[in-house]
Amino acid sequence: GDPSSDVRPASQEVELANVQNKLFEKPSEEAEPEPEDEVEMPLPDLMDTAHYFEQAGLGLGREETFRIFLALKKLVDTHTLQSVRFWGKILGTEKNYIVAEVEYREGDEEGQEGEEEEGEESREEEADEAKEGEDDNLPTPDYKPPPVIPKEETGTGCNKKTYFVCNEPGGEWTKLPPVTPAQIVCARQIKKFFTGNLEAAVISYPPFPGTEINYLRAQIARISAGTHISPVDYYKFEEDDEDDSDGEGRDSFVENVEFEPPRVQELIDPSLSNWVHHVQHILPQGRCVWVNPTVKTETEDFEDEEEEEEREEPDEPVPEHGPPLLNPISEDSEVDSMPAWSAGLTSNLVPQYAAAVLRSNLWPGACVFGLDKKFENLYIGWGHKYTAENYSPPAPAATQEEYPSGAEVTEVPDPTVDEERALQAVQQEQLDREAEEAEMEEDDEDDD
Amino acid sequence: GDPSSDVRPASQEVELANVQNKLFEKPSEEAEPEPEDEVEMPLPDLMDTAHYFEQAGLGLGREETFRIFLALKKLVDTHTLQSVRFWGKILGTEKNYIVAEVEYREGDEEGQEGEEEEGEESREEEADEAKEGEDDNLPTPDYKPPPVIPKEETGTGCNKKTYFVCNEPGGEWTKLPPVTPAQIVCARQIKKFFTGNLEAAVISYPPFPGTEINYLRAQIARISAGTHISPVDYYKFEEDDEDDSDGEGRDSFVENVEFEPPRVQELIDPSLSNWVHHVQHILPQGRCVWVNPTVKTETEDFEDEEEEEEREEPDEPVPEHGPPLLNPISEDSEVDSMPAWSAGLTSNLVPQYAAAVLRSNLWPGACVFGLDKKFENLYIGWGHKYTAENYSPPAPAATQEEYPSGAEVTEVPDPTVDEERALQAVQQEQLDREAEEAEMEEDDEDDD
Amino acid sequence: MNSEGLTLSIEYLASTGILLSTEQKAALQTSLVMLQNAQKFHEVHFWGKIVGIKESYFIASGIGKGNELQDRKFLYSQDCMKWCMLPILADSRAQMCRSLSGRFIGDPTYEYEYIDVKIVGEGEEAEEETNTVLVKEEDRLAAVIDEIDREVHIVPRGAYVKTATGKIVTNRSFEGLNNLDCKKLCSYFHFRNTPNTDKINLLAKATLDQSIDFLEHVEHDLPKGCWALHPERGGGLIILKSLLWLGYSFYHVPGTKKFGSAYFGTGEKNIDLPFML
Amino acid sequence: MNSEGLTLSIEYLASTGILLSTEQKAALQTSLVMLQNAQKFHEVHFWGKIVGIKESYFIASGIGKGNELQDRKFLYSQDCMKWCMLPILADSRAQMCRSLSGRFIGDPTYEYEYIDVKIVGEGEEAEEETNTVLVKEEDRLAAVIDEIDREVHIVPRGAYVKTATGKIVTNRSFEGLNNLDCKKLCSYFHFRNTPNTDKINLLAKATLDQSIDFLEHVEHDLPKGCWALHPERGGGLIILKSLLWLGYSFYHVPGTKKFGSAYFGTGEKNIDLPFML
Repeated sequence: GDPSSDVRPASQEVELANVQNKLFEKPSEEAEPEPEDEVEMPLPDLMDTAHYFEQAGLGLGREETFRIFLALKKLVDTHTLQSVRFWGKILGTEKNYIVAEVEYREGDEEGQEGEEEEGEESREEEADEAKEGEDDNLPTPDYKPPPVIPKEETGTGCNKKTYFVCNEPGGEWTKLPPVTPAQIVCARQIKKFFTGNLEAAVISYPPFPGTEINYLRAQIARISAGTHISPVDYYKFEEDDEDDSDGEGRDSFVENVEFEPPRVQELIDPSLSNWVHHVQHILPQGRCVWVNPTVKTETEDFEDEEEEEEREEPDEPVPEHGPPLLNPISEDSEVDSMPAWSAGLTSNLVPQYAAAVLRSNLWPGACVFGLDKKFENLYIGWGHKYTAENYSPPAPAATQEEYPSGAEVTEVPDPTVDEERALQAVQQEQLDREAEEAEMEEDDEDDD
Repeated sequence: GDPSSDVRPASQEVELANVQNKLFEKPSEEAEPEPEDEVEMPLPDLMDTAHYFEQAGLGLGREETFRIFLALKKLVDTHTLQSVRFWGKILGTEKNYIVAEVEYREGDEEGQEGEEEEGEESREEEADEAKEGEDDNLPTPDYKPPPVIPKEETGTGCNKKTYFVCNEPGGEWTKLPPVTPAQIVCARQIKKFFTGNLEAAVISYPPFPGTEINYLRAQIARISAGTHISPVDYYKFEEDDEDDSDGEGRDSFVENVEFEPPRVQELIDPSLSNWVHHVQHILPQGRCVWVNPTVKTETEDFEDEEEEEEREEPDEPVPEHGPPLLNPISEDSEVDSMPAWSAGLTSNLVPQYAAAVLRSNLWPGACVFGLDKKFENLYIGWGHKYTAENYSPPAPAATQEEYPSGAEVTEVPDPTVDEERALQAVQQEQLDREAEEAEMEEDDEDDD
Repeated sequence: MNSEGLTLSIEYLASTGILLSTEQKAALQTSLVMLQNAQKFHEVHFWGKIVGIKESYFIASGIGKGNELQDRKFLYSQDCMKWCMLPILADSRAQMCRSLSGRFIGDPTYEYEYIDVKIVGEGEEAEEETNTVLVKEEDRLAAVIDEIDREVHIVPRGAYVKTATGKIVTNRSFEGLNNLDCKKLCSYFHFRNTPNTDKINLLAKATLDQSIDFLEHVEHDLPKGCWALHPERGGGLIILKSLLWLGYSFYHVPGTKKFGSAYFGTGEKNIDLPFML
Repeated sequence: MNSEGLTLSIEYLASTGILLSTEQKAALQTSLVMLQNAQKFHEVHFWGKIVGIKESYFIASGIGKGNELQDRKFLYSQDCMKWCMLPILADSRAQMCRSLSGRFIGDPTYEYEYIDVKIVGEGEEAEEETNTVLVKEEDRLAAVIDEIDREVHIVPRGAYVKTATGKIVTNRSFEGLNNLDCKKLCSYFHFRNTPNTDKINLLAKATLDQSIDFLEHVEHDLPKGCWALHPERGGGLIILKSLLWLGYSFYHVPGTKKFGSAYFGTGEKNIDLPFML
């Protein structure tokens, strides 16, 4: 029949082209004068870094990279950003996520606060329900939900950077909400594929506190903390922090202007002591900086406070510690008796111009290249940590005790007839003795 | 039938693969320790420059570029070179030429001298033949071949750099012989396709002194002189040449360590005053530095000298002058009322990271990119200069005069009978008078 | 060169210096899909690029539902995104455009001055009357592209067939040229609408396949030697370059359906060709 | 993925992170031609890459003149230049290799310790006898590649046909899947030698084409959802990713003959799959 009936382009394809069309709009001439102040250029030269990754056989295709480049440019044009970076791509079962990592200019956090409370509210609701139960004369459950660990402020810890995602370059960028410690703790216990739909439910055990958007944000935080590395001395702590002798407390650093790039041979040295983590380690608690969960933050009601503090004094938790910022990756723990990183050169044939490339064995898909003063981190993968063993979901928690155990509620075997009689005999004896004593007392009284 | 009978790979394809196979041989581990002295690395980062050219839509494919990169590496490994550069590719009708431009380390010119004399010898033979002719009693032709302009020494002028060519990356590199002024002068008058075979005859009018290998070398010299440009101030004259106040005499320069790269906007400024030629202009004579052709060089026989000098004194030639080295390209003459260069950016959409690109309109196929401290020249084309008008070969020279014009050889019309009679009458008269006079003399004698 | 896979197949021509930048490829990938949809083309082909002094023109051709040879329209773009249809010129106008020389400027509205010389009167009274006509660069572009396409656009033998109804369609069973044929000029046909079998002698005619040999092959193109045939990659890829229109390159991978061509040049005919061989 | 055009067609998979560097492409372009010639293969395909801790293995498959499905040999290379044939393992040995876990090292001579547990005796006298067997990484590689190929290597419906003589050959008239079929899992077939039509109910069987549907389609693969089908470029390109063998990706351009697949991964099966969906 008519050959054009089932011929591409399908309408979907045209739709996408129409979306991506906007990426190719030329910067209007009026907006041009800006490039004069080239000092502040938040847009990175993505094509240049992609060139290095490509030499290592990593990355996406050039056309896709270029589209992402244009999409990042759009992000820069529409937000007041201090910096922006192509974080990577997380593959999903239905769609993939393109992830951009940004930092806002100071004081420009655009509605950052609006979304914050959601997670905690749902928790408080649960608590309310529990209180309602008290009105009935049912036994009061002794279960106290573990104290909510407050999430880290935007700009610090796990929420130091903000992330935007989209499914296709050219599509709308969605800002990911800040991550809560509970989400990170739970994300560590589950292993789920991403679907590509931010609103999708995460059906898992233990139940994940949030939807895929939160799970995605939690995994991004974990991957960043585990795999974002830079050549040693590229960053340094700020001078005025120097007095704080143990590095652990320090959470900010600046670019070292005197940075002497290590030779490529040093960068791939198997000791890997020339690379350091520049993202803070996430503690088991799900935060980078440990908080004592028993000390309530000011936002909570004061009434409850005294009561609770009293009750919890006995089990004061031990503060958690992790490796400090700018810790060399040589101290990363082994993965299934393999080194945490595999290092190599981008070229065997012309080592003169090869760059150093490291691939994470802990987070397959994470990699970094380094050459002279350039380096960049990239993640392309499914968003899961490597495990040597099968994943097995955590066992359900032990069944909760409904009543405090005690004599009143403890069932005992019925007494036998002999026992009852013996008891009666003892009781009778006692009664008799008491009667005697009472008589004697009466006598005494009479004496006074 | 059997489907494999006419299936690739053809034996030719395998042959080529076998040749190129050698390119991919890994550097042996023993030869490795050298990279320590990384200061002297004659091999350029071809993949990096190709990356910039590609952004401008120029260059060859990446795999081919990579093979050329490996082929250059082989050249570096087998010769003691100071520097090597991918000059470009000249397309031919049967095969193409890959051209590498090298400079030897000082004192390492490997049999450079062996090939030099060839061109001149053939000329001298011609001269000998002419001399042989003198032995016969034939009229001596007055034709004196124009004095042979001596070619420039290796390392200076048109022969400053040495060139190697091959047809396929991985094939044997052939060193091109130095170019003679006569070849350049003739190459300017002809327009022939290259065949890809270095030994092919160049059938042209005026006859080209040499084979395709010489024609190729002459065109390379012309293209280099016309199109090799660099950002202003990238190179500077050596300090100790400073006293030589007019730049013209200076023929060497060094990299300017204090080079402040111009902004990309400046590099594409239509005035083009931020780019300079760093290869000497070739004078009409076919040399970069003019020599007086009448002053014989020392190598020639002393006997002839006096004689010739005498003869040529009257037409002492006027020295030729051309633009000096490091002359801005803004002074290049127009091409068919078009500017000599077209300038642009490699990207319209993301001008932040675009490089400046200039394409020559005089030598289509020649281009250069510049970004920060990087720049590179490249030629990919047929090796011909742009001409607005049809090519028309020069008219044949005026027929040579065999004898000096004079009364003896000038034909005059036969005298008519009247004229003969008149002459006879005159002659008779004269004879009579002479006879009379003789008689009178006799008389006088008798008198003495 | 078909727009699907364009960004890949154009790499076959890279050895002749035909290259698109990543930006151009990405833009073409998007805009050609939109173009095909908007103009209801059956297929869209990328045709090439005319390099101007200031800007360049990218050229695409759209094929309608009819005859692949006839139902074609040319479009140009300067940013690889917005496409404009090229005008279809009257013969006299095209003739005028073809006689313009020099480089393209890169501005479709630029006007060339064409000096039209007419001979008025007859015999000894004939006088030359000159009047200046302004020709837009867009028109010149249309004329030149038409001329290039007619003179050098080639396809391998067998890639297209003429059906019984006279329609010219892609040959689905085309499996590529074999190792021997691919090195012969007579295996490549002009893709133009002027079947002219008169040139061929009777003996040769006897072996022709009417459904395949309905196009002219390039072997007898004049001047002799106006095509340069290179087996690249040792024969794994055949490249043909036109010496008449420098910048036109054609590729074919023998034994496969893969072939295509593009023109990347200044849009000037190499009129010096006879001197250059 | 056929070696001719490999360096281009692999770009279709780039969106899933499957990429070769220019150096690797240039080397493969040269070495696969030599391999095909030296081993007298009818065709050579690039199969993928197993990423090891120290080095990686590049895998190619060579197809002989016979049945495309059966006459295949696998080869590996660590530098993209020198190729070694992978051993063909006995079933017991392959079984042993498959039970090894953890990452590949990247050294074909590395020896894994396999602890073989045999039950000796019968009934209550049964005892476990353990003995350690050394397994070379080369053997493990062969076993894993065979397993991956058997479990996830797919082709579009109609790309291959079974001739009357039972030979399986490329379908020359395959024109690609259309816009609707390409989005259905049942249009993709396992390219393996275990035709098993028993699973299919009688009603479905009635519509099958014996010459085309001789392979199993992937729709009923377990666990359900073990294939992720993405229409990329808005449907202009279909990508299928296996969730069982993470790193296996397949592409098909609907309406064209273009399809192919490659595996770029660690060579470990995703045994956690049921928990992850």
